[in-house]
Amino acid sequence: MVSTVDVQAQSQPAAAPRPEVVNDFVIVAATVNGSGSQTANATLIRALFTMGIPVNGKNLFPSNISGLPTWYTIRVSKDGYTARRDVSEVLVAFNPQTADADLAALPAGGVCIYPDDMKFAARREDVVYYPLPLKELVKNSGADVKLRDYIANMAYVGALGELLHIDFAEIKSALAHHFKGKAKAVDLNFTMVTMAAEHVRAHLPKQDPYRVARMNATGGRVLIDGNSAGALGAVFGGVSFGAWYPITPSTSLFDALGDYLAAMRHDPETGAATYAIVQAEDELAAIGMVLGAGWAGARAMTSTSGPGISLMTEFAGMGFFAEIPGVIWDIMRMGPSTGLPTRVSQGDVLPVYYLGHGDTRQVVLLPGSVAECFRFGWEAFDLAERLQTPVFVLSDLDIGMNLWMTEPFEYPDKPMDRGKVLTADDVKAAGEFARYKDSDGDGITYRTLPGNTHPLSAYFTRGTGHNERAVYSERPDDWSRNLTRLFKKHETARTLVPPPIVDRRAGARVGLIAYGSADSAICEARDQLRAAGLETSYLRVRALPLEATLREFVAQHETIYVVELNFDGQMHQLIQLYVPERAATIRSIAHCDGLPLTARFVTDAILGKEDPTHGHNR
Amino acid sequence: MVSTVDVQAQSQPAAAPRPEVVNDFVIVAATVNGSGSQTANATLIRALFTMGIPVNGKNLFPSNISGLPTWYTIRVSKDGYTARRDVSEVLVAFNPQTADADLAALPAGGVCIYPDDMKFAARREDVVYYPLPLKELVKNSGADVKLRDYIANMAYVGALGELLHIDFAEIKSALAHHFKGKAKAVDLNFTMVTMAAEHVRAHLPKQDPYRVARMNATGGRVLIDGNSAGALGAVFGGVSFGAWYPITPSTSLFDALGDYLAAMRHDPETGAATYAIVQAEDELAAIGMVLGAGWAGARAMTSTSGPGISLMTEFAGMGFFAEIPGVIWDIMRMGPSTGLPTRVSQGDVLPVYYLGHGDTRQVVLLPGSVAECFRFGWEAFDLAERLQTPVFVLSDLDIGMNLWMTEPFEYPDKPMDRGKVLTADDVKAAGEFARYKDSDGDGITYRTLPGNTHPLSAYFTRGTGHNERAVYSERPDDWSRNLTRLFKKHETARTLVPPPIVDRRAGARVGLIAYGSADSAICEARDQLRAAGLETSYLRVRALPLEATLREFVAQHETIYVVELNFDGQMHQLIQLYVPERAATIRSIAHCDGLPLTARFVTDAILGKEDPTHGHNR
Amino acid sequence: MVTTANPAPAAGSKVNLVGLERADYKGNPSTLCQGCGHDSISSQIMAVAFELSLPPYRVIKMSGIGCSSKSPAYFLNRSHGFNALHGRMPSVVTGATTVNRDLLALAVSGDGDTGSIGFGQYKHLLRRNVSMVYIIENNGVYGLTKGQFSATADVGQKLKYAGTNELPPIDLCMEAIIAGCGFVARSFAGDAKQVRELLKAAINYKGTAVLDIISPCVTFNNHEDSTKSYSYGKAHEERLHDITFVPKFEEITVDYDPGTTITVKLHDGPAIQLKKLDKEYNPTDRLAAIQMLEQAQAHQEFLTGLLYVNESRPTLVEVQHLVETPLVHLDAQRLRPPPEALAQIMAGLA
Amino acid sequence: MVTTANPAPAAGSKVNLVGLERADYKGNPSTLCQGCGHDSISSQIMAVAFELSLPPYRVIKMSGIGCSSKSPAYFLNRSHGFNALHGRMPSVVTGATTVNRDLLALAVSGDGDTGSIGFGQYKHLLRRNVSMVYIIENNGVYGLTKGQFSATADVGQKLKYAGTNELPPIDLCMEAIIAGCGFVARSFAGDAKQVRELLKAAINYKGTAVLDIISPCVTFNNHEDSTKSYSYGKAHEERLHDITFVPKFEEITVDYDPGTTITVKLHDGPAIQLKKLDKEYNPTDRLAAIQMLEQAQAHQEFLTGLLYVNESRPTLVEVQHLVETPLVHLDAQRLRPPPEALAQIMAGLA
Ligand SMILES: Cc1ncc(C[n+]2csc(CCOP(=O)(O)OP(=O)(O)O)c2C)c(N)n1
Ligand SMILES: Cc1ncc(C[n+]2csc(CCOP(=O)(O)OP(=O)(O)O)c2C)c(N)n1
Ligand code: SF4
Ligand code: SF4
Ligand SMILES: [Mg+2]
Ligand SMILES: [Mg+2]
Repeated sequence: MVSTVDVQAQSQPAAAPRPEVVNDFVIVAATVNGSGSQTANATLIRALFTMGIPVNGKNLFPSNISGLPTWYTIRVSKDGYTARRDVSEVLVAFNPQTADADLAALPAGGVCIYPDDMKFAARREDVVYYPLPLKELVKNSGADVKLRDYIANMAYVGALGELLHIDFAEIKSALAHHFKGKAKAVDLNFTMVTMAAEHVRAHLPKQDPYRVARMNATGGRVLIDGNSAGALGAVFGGVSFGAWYPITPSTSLFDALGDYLAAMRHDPETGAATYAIVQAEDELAAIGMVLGAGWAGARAMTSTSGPGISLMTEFAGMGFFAEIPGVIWDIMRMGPSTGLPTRVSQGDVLPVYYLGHGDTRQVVLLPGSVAECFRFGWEAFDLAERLQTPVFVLSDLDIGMNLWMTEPFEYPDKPMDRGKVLTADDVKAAGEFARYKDSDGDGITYRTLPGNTHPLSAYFTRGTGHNERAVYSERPDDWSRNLTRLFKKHETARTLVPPPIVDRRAGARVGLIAYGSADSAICEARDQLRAAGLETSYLRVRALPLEATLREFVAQHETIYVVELNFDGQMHQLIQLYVPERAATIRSIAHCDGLPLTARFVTDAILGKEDPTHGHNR
Repeated sequence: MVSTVDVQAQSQPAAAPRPEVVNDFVIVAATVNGSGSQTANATLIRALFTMGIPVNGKNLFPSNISGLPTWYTIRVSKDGYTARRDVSEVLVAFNPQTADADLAALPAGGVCIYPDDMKFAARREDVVYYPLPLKELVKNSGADVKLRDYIANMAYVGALGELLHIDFAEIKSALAHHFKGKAKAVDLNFTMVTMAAEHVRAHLPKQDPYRVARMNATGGRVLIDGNSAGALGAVFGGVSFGAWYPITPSTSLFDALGDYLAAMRHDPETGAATYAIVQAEDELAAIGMVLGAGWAGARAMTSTSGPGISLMTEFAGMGFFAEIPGVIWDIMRMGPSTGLPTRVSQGDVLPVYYLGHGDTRQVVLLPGSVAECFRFGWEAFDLAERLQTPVFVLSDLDIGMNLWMTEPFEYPDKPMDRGKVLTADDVKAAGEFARYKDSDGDGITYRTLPGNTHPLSAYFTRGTGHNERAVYSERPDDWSRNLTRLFKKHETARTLVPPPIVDRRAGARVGLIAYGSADSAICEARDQLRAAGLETSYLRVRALPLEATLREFVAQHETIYVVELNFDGQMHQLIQLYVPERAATIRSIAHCDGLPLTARFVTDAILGKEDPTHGHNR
Repeated sequence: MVTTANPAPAAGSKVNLVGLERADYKGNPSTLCQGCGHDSISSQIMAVAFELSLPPYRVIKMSGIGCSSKSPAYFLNRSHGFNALHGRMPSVVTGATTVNRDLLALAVSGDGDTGSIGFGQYKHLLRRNVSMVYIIENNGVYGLTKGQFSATADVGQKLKYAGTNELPPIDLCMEAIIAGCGFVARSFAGDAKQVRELLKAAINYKGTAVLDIISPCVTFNNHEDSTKSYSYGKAHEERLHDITFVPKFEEITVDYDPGTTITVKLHDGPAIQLKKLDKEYNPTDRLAAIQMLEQAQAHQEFLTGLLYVNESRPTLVEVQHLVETPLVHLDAQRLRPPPEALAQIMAGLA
Repeated sequence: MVTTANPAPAAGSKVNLVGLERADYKGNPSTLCQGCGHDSISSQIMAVAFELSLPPYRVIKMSGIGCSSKSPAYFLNRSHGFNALHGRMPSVVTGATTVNRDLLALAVSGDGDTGSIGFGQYKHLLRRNVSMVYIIENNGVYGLTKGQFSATADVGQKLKYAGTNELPPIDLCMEAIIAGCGFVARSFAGDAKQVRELLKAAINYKGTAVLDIISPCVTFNNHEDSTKSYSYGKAHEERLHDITFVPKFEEITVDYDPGTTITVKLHDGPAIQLKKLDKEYNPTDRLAAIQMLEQAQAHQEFLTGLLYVNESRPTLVEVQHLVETPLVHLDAQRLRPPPEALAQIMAGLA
């Protein structure tokens, strides 16, 4: 398993006779990348989901198209926990390359399902084995030779279904859902499922305690990944223009965007498109196109990841300074540099906030769930046009590419805010126009769009120094007046961005601060800490610049921990700067190995510093 | 004058009869860009300099080739102050476009030298006027018609020489120095100088108190600009490869580099070059070439300014992560975005320190004088190769493009440090090679160069995750081990970069922290503060990462002011993060209008907060 | 420095079809060097805009960074302008014209802006056939940064350090043709008549129209100077004056007939050969155009006129099958799908 | 995942002039898809390096980012390698080979790496004539990011959203010739013999040698799939399996004679036409080469062989008049001028 180290630290000896473990364990499917196990895993997740059992899947895949090891973990949790867990009790060992390490990673009493022709270097005695006659099953499946490698994956679906008591009717409808009801495909796949299940029933009596049982915990919810949610949000935000350059893990956002727009944004009569998507030659061009479209008055967006963000630096600074709206998604992957393209991190928070040379400050949104990806998907446009500045939405690979349960998304609760745009009539009424004049005292000035017919509405947009009339100026007073106004605008932004979500617990001495995909692990960790006698409050940051709620929260707690997935504790640094009087006492808990955060890591880190029994720090 | 506002705030009424003002005033020459006043100004500076009088010139020029207003200030200071001063007592009003504003900017009792055919909107009565019959003088100069606009500038040299008692022999030798002794050029120019001087002597009796007198304060010193000094330093640092893309104000560094190398780095026998300079197609290519050359084992550098730095972001991150030496000069100009290309700022400090997505930390040098530009010019290579990482040298337009007095540069006091490089024999002796193995515990590992004949010496350089053997790895433990080592290397860097310069004053309650071109204004401000009864200590930061001396200095002072030329107080933020226990009490004094810092601004800012009479803050 | 955003129309001058006078197409006073070819081009742009009765509000003035890229501030003050980043104007225009297909993009770039840092964007813009007029004010140098050679400098010119320039010049017209551009023309800044004719044709072309206009840099073409400006310690043998001195020149003007060749002496001494395509030349034959350019290059002469035309290629907005209404004019109802649409998608995910 | 950095040479294979066996030119096990054209090319690189008796330490393996750019890890483990940034390999090679002229740069890039994000660097590298072998493993798609079309995709192929690709493909050979490249060849990954011949010629060429090798992507060439992979909500009519499933293929191999044309059926059904230049073809005529390429494009066929050769152009290090000794081998004395030199300059400034 990917994180050998911590895992072994956690396995406990098996206690016999063993009580049943119902709806509370993790399945890990270790396969070869490209073998096509996605259908198998999606089917299992959906079947469990429709049985009403809280479930979450995480794809730990390599930066490779075919051949390297890949792991998929499925967490079944009656308590509704969705964070990664270090220990996986049920192993599907379908990858010879990693079989030994995967077996070693099992906790005592764990389950190992594997092809009967696979050899393990060292056989563990404290593990329950279920060998499957894979070759034979595949042969008998009647699947086209070309498809055999693929169909083999359905065998573990069948075996798990039988062993864990997954409802086969649900498995079948999951397949139907996956293949959009195509009977031929459903049958081919389901045949293999049943064959495997029958073999298990006939020859492999159950010896392990793990099973599932129907619940009522997922009613009305849906399953979706964050990138699709973000794309959907953008569509309901009225996006008209998208420019992008492919990069993992952001590609699927634009794939989804294209599909959603194709479905919803064509003229009913002519069939012509009311949107445009351009695959740019690189990220520099992508953001250039977005700013050009935003300047012209359209809701425009791009999506990328770390390397693309670096390439966008110069344009990001220009967008900030020339005050042009645009939305840039950064689906964070592990950096620096090319880093680990298929692993998660929250490493771009600080660099993106300061993106650009000179004194640049960007507006950043930090979705903590797929639902927020949807909401920020449309809200980002309102903010970008209201503030006339690029808005960065920092999601990550875990939220973006994995399947999450969520309440159905809510339709936007307010009309689109197109910001301060003057029509020809407005200019006529005003009798004058000064692009960078702060008439309202909020630092946000009025703009006109190209095509405005009023002779006074034209102005010149530039990245060089300018006065209130957008005329080139090198005057020291013009320059500092403009920077001071931009600073004021940033202060206004503090009041407009989504405020943090706070769960204040009476008497809690310790406050946790986190953001983005760390949320699920934090929620679980707080329960663990409570169980250990430590009550905590929790503030989830949802945007930069930071604002008053956070300062208040810090003031209300003796000890503050900022938990995040990067090396330098980037948010921790930004909070130190925002609340300098607590800079020395706010603590950083940073996790940075490419894997999603686990509750155990957070809990141990905090308990390592806190002694619940006495009311103070160790 | 460029900063109308502050200036008027400062002019005092003239008091008659007026005592002489000797060697302590500022001359400002207001001309039209492209009219060729550089020779005139350089001549004046050198003449004053060779008279032994401390002098400094600042060119406040527009981003334009010809036609826009430009100002050149020459500060004459018996006390050796070189910082900009808001008030200029002696005006050369040679630009009709700005004549009125320039006149208005004069303090009462100021001097105005102007072409007699120029009309002022409002004539001030509290100013001394010296009209010059420019057209006539030019006609009589016998200069080629094509050169008349140019030669006119020599008239103000002559007039100032006569009025301020500048030694004409020194003016003549200054011209000789400027034209490398070319008699024809010297004569043409000097003729105009004398004609103007004679006219003044004959028709314009002296009515103002300003004059100069020989001193002995510049003996043994030299005059040079920071970009030439940095280039010279690089040459004595053994630079072999330079790649660049033109950008103001960094261009003159590579121009100088090319000329110095041409003079000093050709093979005596063959005349072939022992260096290469490539004008790249853009900054992305320039830094790519530098990293390629550094990887191959050469001392390679580039030079740019803000916009180029932004474009280098992705490569900067790769250089940090793949651990490749290289030197990048950033001659800072005013940003964000294209900003004010010909105006100074210190706005890239924070973005460059964090340059790159993911958790990137760069090594940054901050020269505070032309002498340090020279020293860091060679030392940067030692650091880059020792630390195997890009080293950024952040100078600015004021240091880089203006003429400064300095002690002659000292020849490098240590041999070149080529860092941890293994030869074929070394590898043979070791019997193995692991590129990223931390054998010495300082986070710095050993590298081999392409061309190394030992079969085990080859390795693969990449921006993706790798283990100690430089083999691609996505293992969480490999990743975090590597990032942890890179962090350790950054800690080692703290101990290797040039430490701050500290002037600790006994009993000083207030400590000032500054860097780069702010130094000259700080030194003068400290004298003003002392005169006002406030003794201060001073620490000048010379590099990032910050280190222990600074923490100590902060601890030793009740109040700390960080003074810098940017909007957000970027160094202030970095110091808050480095000394969190003082984050709330360290104060920021930031100046950001494109003009060099003045002592008056610093003094007023501090006296506004400090009350010297009582021992505490207001 | 620029001081007024909209000078009043000069009285008495006659009015065009949209009721505007010549003065209505003016820009701010130029801050370029006296005699700079770029200013000659700006004059022709103003003249053509007036003569074609272009409604200023339909025009957007786009540029990168450079002396040439500054010039949009010096014409058509009643049109919106965007002075983008160095080399990145093409991407900005792509975004702007895609979301508002009614706009006429008049873009001005330089040889450095287009041929060096912006070369990738230039070629990809051409590949997409974005609707716009792409004017390159080509002087073979980086003017604004004081006279370094650009990638279009001729072989044989002196390079700052490597001695004589042995690098082949990039021919931006050839590059355009290869990239599939359907309107490729070359002219000389001083040939007012030809510049105007080609500008009018370009404005009436639906896709990307490239106009590579040789536009001498009066200040830095003098290589002896430019290669030495700012330089340290070199002997300036004959110079009697200041290296920052910019002498004033008159703009060069030429007028010659199709099919003929003339030699133009530039301010700084060197001369260039201009050969005007004759009336019989058929610009629709791509291979022939390439051939002509290859030969002209061999003879070190600049071929002027409309080199290649191809009306058939669809533009980017056509390829994207966009609605006729500019996307920026779509109302909220057409931008944000109804609640039912969301409900339906949610149902599919349940 | 790669696990060993230096596999032991396989015993028994014969030895070349530098005393090395074939195994000494091996790389790490490939992690590309089974049947990927890129692996075929790697095999030929190893074979040629052995046959030419290249000392591995003289070779540097350079690349950008992509499946193709990964391949340097799969050959010549005894040579230093540099897997640079996406599209930026050319600049890195320029720096490395300029400071060490003894190195032989074998660079591998992809059509996306070179034709999209790296296009500007590609063209400027060619203009400088940097000494190197520049191999483009051209598959018309972005393999590593799962099958988007690249700028070399043919007209008529389907584009993800805009329907059929109406954008003209960039012909990287034509672009090379126009940019002044003196060695331009095209081949097909499956044509082992031709790839080896051209590789040998390229290695012996002193300037930039461009080798554009059609290298089918077995996984994403199937446009029906690639345009839909990851896509949401589309009906995958006929698909019975998982979209992430990558079937295994055998590598395609071909062998045909000069002057002849063959049709190669790719794994996914579509076929491409290969036309091998015949023996009489004279590759020294630039215009003729351009003409041939224009025609081939018109006929939708790929011309293979050595398209253009020009030995006369000086390389970058020649233009720079560098000393014979590689700059990285200069000793401290030759790098740092003596104290007198500094003293003299200081005197001049006093
Ligand atoms: C990213 C970036 N790099 C460098 C510069 C500096 N710069 C400004 S204009 C210019 C060259 C302009 O040359 P060209 O496009 O030919 O215009 P010209 O001045 O010759 O008309 C350069 C290098 C910049 N503004 N931005
Ligand atoms: C700056 C940047 N943008 C995007 C990516 C994502 N990316 C990796 S490889 C690739 C395309 C590779 O295509 P190609 O060069 O044709 O190589 P192939 O995989 O087809 O062999 C992209 C877009 C990246 N690594 N860096
Ligand atoms: S420097 Fe050259 S290009 Fe720039 S304005 Fe002057 S003449 Fe024109
Ligand atoms: S995805 Fe295509 S290019 Fe990449 S390895 Fe697989 S077959 Fe080759
Ligand atoms: Mg130019
Ligand atoms: Mg490809």
